[in-house]
Amino acid sequence: MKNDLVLRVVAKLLMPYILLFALYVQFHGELGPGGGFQAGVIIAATMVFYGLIYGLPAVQKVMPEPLVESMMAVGVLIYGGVGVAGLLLGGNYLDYFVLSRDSVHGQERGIFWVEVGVAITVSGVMMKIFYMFAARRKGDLS
Amino acid sequence: MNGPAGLPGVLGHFSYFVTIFLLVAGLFIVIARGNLIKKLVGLGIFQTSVYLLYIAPGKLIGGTAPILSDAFKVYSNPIPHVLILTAIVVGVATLALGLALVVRIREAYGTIEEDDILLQETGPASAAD
Amino acid sequence: MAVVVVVLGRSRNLFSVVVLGGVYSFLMATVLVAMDAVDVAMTEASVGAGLSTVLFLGALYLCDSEEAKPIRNPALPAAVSLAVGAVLIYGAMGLPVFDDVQAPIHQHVAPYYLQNVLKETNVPNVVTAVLASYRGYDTLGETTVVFTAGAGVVALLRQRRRTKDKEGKS
Amino acid sequence: MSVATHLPALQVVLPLLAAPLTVLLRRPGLAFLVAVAASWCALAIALALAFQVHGSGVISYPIGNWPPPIGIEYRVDALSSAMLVLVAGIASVVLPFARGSIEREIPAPQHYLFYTMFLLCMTGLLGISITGDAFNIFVFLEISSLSTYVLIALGRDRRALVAAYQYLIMGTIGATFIVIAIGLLYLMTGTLNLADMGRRIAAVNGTRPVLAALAFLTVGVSLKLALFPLHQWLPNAYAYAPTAVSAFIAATATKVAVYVLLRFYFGVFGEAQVFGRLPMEQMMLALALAGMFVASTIAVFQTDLKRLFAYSSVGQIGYIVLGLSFDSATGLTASIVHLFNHGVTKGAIFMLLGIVVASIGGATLTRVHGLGRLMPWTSAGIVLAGLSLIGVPGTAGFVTKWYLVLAALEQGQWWLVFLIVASSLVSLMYVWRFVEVAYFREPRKDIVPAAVPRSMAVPTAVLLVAVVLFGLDTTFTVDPAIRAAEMLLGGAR
Repeated sequence: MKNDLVLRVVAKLLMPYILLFALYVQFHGELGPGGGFQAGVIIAATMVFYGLIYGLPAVQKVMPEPLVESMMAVGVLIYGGVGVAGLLLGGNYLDYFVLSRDSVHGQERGIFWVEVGVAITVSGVMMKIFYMFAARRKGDLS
Repeated sequence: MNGPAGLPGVLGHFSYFVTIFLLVAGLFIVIARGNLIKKLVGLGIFQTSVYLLYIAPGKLIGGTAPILSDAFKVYSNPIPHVLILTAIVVGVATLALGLALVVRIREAYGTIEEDDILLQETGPASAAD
Repeated sequence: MAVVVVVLGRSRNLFSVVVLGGVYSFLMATVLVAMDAVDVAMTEASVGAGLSTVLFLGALYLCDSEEAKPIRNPALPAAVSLAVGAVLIYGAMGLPVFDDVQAPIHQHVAPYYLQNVLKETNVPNVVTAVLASYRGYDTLGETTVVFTAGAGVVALLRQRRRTKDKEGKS
Repeated sequence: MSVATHLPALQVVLPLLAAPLTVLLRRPGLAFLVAVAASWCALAIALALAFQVHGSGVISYPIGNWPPPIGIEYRVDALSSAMLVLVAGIASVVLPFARGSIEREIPAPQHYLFYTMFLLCMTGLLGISITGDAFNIFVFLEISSLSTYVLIALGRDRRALVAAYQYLIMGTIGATFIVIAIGLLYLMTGTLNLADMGRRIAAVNGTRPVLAALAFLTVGVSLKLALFPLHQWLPNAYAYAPTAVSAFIAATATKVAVYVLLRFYFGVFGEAQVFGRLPMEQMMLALALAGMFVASTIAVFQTDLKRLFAYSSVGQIGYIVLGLSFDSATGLTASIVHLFNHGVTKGAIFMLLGIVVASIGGATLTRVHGLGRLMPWTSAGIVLAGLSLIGVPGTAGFVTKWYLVLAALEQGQWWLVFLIVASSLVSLMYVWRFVEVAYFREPRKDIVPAAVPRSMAVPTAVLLVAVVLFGLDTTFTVDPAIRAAEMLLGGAR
């Protein structure tokens, strides 16, 4: 697929829109269907798409492996961190009420960051899994 | 249409029968098939059937998706949706791990048929120990 | 949907099994939309039909794509799965019927969410609100499950290469 | 608000957050330090919680400050705090041990991920023990299961992969059964909070879905806890996993599954429903006895010590279920005490085997010839822990047998007393196989034991001391167990 001109051009053209759509799904999740998980999957899918067309080395230049592996961890830490922030501000664990002076606003803020954490972990994990599978060749088989 | 007792008799349980059929089929594939990948497909169907078990009872005819707006009064129950979202994610996580294991098994044994693996185990491997 | 599953169970070409699995997931997503579970449907379509299929194909690429043998003696598995189905039918006949507003799930807890969600969180999508706030801890667990799977796949698939390289060198 | 009020949340969150931290650090040494620190903190928190519960009763902690049926609640009572201490305690002993063990059993690039997985497994088990929410149990069950599959697959034998795959299939079926059960219960009660469910289920007692839920739950959990006919995954998993992993999951995973069973039986369904509506008592009794005898007999014929003691685990689970089947306070006490005693004993045995593997490269019966002379301390330890499995007075195992016999006598079932003693004789047979080979055979010339680091020997010794201590002084084990049993039978509804 690497040498198909049409595919390469179309991919280049489509990618920004898919990413934009992912962001829409991410931040519009409060109003319509969607949220961190779905957005994470879409982001990862974009990268997998890119990797399929331009080859694994190309996508790993954009998203180096150590970065992706860190993303898996950072997402969980953000999520857990929101909970700890609730603790530090005098509430219970994962208490969003205390995140802002206005409790409703605190809820919104909490949900926002939590969804960000989910998206980062999910996209990190999906990309990593793609890398792991793609890096293996049939030649490895015994 | 929206009577308090819902649909009568067997018809009222129709969604459950669909669920149960899928569940039985999925479980059968898991247990009966020797191919490791086929087993995972069956496992997926088995888990998916459970989604229906949760979601279907949450639906109210005449209701709408639980996204609040002034235009609607009746909404479907949101809790099962939340639970099943979690369950789907857990399902795909299990699947990813299972496939990674299958790939490793294929490399170690050169096959993904359960019978062949068992054959290799009871054969030379145990004697070498 | 049932037809797809039956064909899927009988087919021995793993490639078609996987594609049928994707079709099945899409059908499931359609049913879920009909059940008003838009969030779930969206996830099922992207995860079940998209992600799982890609994962399966990736694994198939590394393995064989034909199932070698027919089923072994199917009597015992059939008995087990039918027994499970029978227990579930027994149980399901006592469940509230479809579209019953009097069912306990529509009376307890859920109305609280529907009534208070805007006041308390200002998030109109109740599913998102419950997911991220009321039952946020489940979602933390869910994220951890995803993380576990990711780290697990890394642990499983990296090891072999490294050891092999070493063996090759020594 | 002081730190003390947030201990229930910290109990689980601390190891949970430590896990991604180990991935970020990537250096095995640092990851090891983080893991050990997290597990020791968890143990301290678990002990503090146990004291709080003992002093002031049940602790309820609403996560996110949402009141219970709306949000998720953490609920610590006598039983769950005992489980927390067990899981955190075993983890804090096994982790320091693991370092020396995995250096010999797992390739270096995987080391930091081993600690990640170990922490996640511990998080999952702690989360199951502490939560008061049905669906939350499932989520944390999956965290612990997924990490266990990976941990098992890290074993160096290729059969570890197949064992992990089998466990994955069985475990997922079990988990899905549990989800079906929770779903049915939810459909009937409209709530997911366990305590709330227990209250509201009274209105629908004995209806078909509730009974079906009971059946699904029992089968699902039985898969997880390897109750006799559903135990096929366990021996392979324990035998081929890295030894540190065998030690940890043998001591905790199946025990937590029993906890889930207890929690649902007595906290939700209620004693009367479980034992009154279905012939549960007889079924459990039959399965327990079958497990005790069949699995122990299979154990006698194993050639790999890890496999031998894995089968012995299946047999010992029989004792736990046997205690349950009496449906009396004494029986329950016996079960709960055995959770503890067997956890400690099996943990010690697998750690000792880990030392053997690290030293002479394997733990098959043909390799350990003359081990009594080559490694006198380790062999003596295995024998000591073996005595506890048999139930010799002065060891932890005896306490359990004592309570089981008491429970049987209470109901006047003399034949059961006889069977319990007879099953101990079967245990004697498999322990004797080791003694015979280790003490009455000449050491093999081609095996030279390598020195074992102190980091492995000391934690093992700690557990062995515990085995004897819990056999002589029962205040730490039996008293909490009695309280927990009384709570389950009395106040939980």
